[in-house]
Amino acid sequence: MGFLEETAREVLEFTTNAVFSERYARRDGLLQRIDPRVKVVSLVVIVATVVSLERIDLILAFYFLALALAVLSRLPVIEFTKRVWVFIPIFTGVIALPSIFMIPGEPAFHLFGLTASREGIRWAVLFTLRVATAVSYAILFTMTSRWNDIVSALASFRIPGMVITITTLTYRYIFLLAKLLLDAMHARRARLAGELGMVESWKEAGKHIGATFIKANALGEDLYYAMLSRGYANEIEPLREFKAGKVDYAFSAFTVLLVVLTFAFTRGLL
Amino acid sequence: MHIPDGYLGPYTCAFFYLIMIPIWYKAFRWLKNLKPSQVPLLGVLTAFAFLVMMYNMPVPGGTTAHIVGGTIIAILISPWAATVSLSIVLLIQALFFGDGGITTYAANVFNMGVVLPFVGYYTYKFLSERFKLNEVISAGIGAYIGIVTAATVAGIELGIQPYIQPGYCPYPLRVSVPAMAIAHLVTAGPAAAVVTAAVVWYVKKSRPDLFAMRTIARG
Amino acid sequence: MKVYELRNVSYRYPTGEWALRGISMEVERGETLAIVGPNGAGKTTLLKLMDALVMPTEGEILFEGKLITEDTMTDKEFRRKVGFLFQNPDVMLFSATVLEDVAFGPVHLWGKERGLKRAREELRRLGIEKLADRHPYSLSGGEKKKASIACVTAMEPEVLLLDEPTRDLDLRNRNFVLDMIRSWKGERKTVVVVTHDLRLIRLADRVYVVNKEILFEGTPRELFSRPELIERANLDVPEIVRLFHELGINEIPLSVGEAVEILRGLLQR
Amino acid sequence: MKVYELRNVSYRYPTGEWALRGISMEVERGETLAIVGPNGAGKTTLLKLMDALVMPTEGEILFEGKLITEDTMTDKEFRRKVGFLFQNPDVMLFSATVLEDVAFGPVHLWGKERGLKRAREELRRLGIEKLADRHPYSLSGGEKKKASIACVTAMEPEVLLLDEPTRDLDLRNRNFVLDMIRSWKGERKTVVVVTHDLRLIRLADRVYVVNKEILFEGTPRELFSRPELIERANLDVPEIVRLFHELGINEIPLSVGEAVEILRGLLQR
Repeated sequence: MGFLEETAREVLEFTTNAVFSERYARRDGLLQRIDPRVKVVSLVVIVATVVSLERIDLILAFYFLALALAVLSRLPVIEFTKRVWVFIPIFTGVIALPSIFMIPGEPAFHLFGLTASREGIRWAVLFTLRVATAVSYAILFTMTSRWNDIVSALASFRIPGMVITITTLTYRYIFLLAKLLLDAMHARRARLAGELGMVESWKEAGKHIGATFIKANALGEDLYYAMLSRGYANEIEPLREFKAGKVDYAFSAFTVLLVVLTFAFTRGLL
Repeated sequence: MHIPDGYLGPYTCAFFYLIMIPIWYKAFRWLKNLKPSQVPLLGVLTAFAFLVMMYNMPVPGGTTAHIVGGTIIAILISPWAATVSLSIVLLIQALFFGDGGITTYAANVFNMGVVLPFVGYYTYKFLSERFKLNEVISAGIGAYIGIVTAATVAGIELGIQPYIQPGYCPYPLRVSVPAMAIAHLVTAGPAAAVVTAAVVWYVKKSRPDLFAMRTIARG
Repeated sequence: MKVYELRNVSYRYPTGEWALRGISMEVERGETLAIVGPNGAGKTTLLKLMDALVMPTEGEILFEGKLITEDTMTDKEFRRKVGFLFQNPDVMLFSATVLEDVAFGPVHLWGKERGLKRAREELRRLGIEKLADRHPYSLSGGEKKKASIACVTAMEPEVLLLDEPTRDLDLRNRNFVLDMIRSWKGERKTVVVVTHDLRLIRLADRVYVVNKEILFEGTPRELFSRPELIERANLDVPEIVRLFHELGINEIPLSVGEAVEILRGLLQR
Repeated sequence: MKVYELRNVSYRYPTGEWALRGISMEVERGETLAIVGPNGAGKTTLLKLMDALVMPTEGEILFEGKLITEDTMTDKEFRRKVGFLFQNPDVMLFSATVLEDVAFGPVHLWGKERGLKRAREELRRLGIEKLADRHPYSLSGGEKKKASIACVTAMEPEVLLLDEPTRDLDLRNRNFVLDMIRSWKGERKTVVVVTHDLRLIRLADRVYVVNKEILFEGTPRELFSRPELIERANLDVPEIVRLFHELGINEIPLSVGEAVEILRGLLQR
């Protein structure tokens, strides 16, 4: 049952996060005003740049830029930072720590008979900071964008309409199925004296998932009829239309400049 | 199994984006085989796949292990449907969860949305058709082999980093592959096998007509 | 003029079970028709047949004198004229915002710009413009029902098929729906409503009792005067009707107001 | 003796919204208690709190004088004593057969053999042994409800928490559920029922009107004599009660039988 309860909790956290995201996405800040298409492209370009950087000082600069953008977008900086570092998976630490001792090089300090190297420490800092900076930009994006804007932006990138339709429906019905799953879990818990064994809990999970599949299936059927009744012809068209304005051009120019300067700098051209 | 940003170097990331382009093209083309009534259904089933993937257990030395709905969707509809579903699920997870990454998105889709469902599905098909093995057991074994293979592939992707460009995942193949593989052999693998077998058994018993749906979808 | 004519219609589920057998039925333009019957009587299937979402296994259905065929399924004109309010609002609200859901039908009919305008208008008309940007997940049951009504009415249908429209609603929201139906009645729209709700049945001009086949056809008053039929249809007899039966009063009151008048008359004597 | 004691209990959803605020409530052993209120009033959450499925954000809940804690969630004794009938039977039934679902609780309590025996007994007692091998998916609405009742009663609970047990049922099945509750009342079991159904409210010894907080506590008769409260609770006033109000009769009839007697008395005079 631990398995299922864990799942339910995750689902709740997800919905909570989604609700929070929407809340900040409605604020009147810098990134909220930017065309989602520009934002998507900028996000990908900036994160790719961060990932390819090998200098701690430059990554740190990008990290602070992310914080500055968070402030300009009226995001609560403390919560933003917390979400970034909570999102950095525990295993980043699990990976980073031992490598301090494993990567050979000039000894820095000794612990329990192990020798930490300067190279190891440098690597661990570089690695963790890079992950954190990349995640910061992703979260910056999610906290300032609304889901239907993101989907509309994807649609304008020539992603087939059917994929957009499926994505829209997915996002909508995650909430509904999550609620059903949570209720089913509660209904089981209400009749469960004690705890389930591990294999038994997997089997229970299998039944839950099977039942959810059948419900999802029935829902899919009804959904089709409801859509057909209103003139559905294979696709849901996103309604949002974007017009790039001054802010968008300025932000695009800023991103391009940022990336070009960074590369020029790392290649020793500046 | 989600590889976050910063674990794979830029070359590896670009490589997988290139690999994925023709695969996505093929998968999106496959969607045209769906009847109008099956499009909403696939939307709801993708939501279902998303929920199935919610449960993460940390794996020492690797990233995460969890059940992936890929084999289930591959068996119940088609491996191409699983590719589309998982691409959408991983996109939502990367954008809203920080689960997985943006630069590593293509690599993650390749592991969980291509390797996993195709290996799982063809193992299942091979066992149940050639060896006349019980469909439920075949599905379980398929899911097991699918998830372990996908994890091994992820381990290889991580493990080649030190050889390509230092500064990303530091562990060489001899560490990363066993770490990912063993974690999935002993934890997520058996869980996925039992869950997948249970789902197939359950659906076969309660809605055999849904199994008939596959032939239509593959049309 | 007849809006619908069903001739000996039967429908079999893919599982092989019969949902409906030999249904013959007519719906006049402008009338409000109630369809009642026990759980599993095939009432929802009947509405789906009328909305050309599924095709009859046997028999034929005429809409405005024209036969409904597979082509009707994707016929724009038909889709505009006939609106279907599903029982479960969750299947009607499938987009990321209420506005997009309400605009879904109109956009298919009239294109993006006019469709969106129509959707906004309809939300305003129903007094729920504040829901436009909300995600369907965050709506209450009553708000969901109102939003799904807007989805249907935004297409300006002439015929409304309603599947248990007052179910799962509390009093206030039920009243909203009843008022809606009254206003459609006033506008001489054709309304076919599947329901268990007695207040709704009383609004109807005519009632069919269905349980896989047609058991009764007549006015609500005729229906309430036949307790054996009501029992067969597995319906509640309205309390005031039961009260009058037990008091041995011959008249059948259709509302509390009527009952008050009749009893006042008797008490004054 | 008090079965439940809620002291200033509040519950906040993970989204940050309050479902319930400052609820203080007592449930006596053997009483039938109805909880009524509009949609979204936190009634289901209240039952979940009483069944130790969720923990209060603030305040405390005592069951038989002992504080409910996280440990209560997995406490065998507590799970046996308290049964929870969910509103939607689909969330209670998802094994391959009805028998397996009904046996789920008993098997975990008493082991496989005795548990299965108990489950079979219970199916027989409710007259649904023919459903034992059926898959829950293939059941009708009424059969599902009966099967889910068997799931709960197979554990021989002393306290029953019921969430809208008559909702979505037709007359015959609603009567089955009402008879069930009457028999529990007769056995002096403690019943806490969340409902909109007036027939059910009339069965209760006591009623709480809840809308995030407690608005009223008293007998059904007291509730029906206060129309302003009923409106605030978003409830239907029973037709016969409205009839009596409008006729200016001071008595409040709780059933058609009572109304017949009162009116007969008046008519004979």
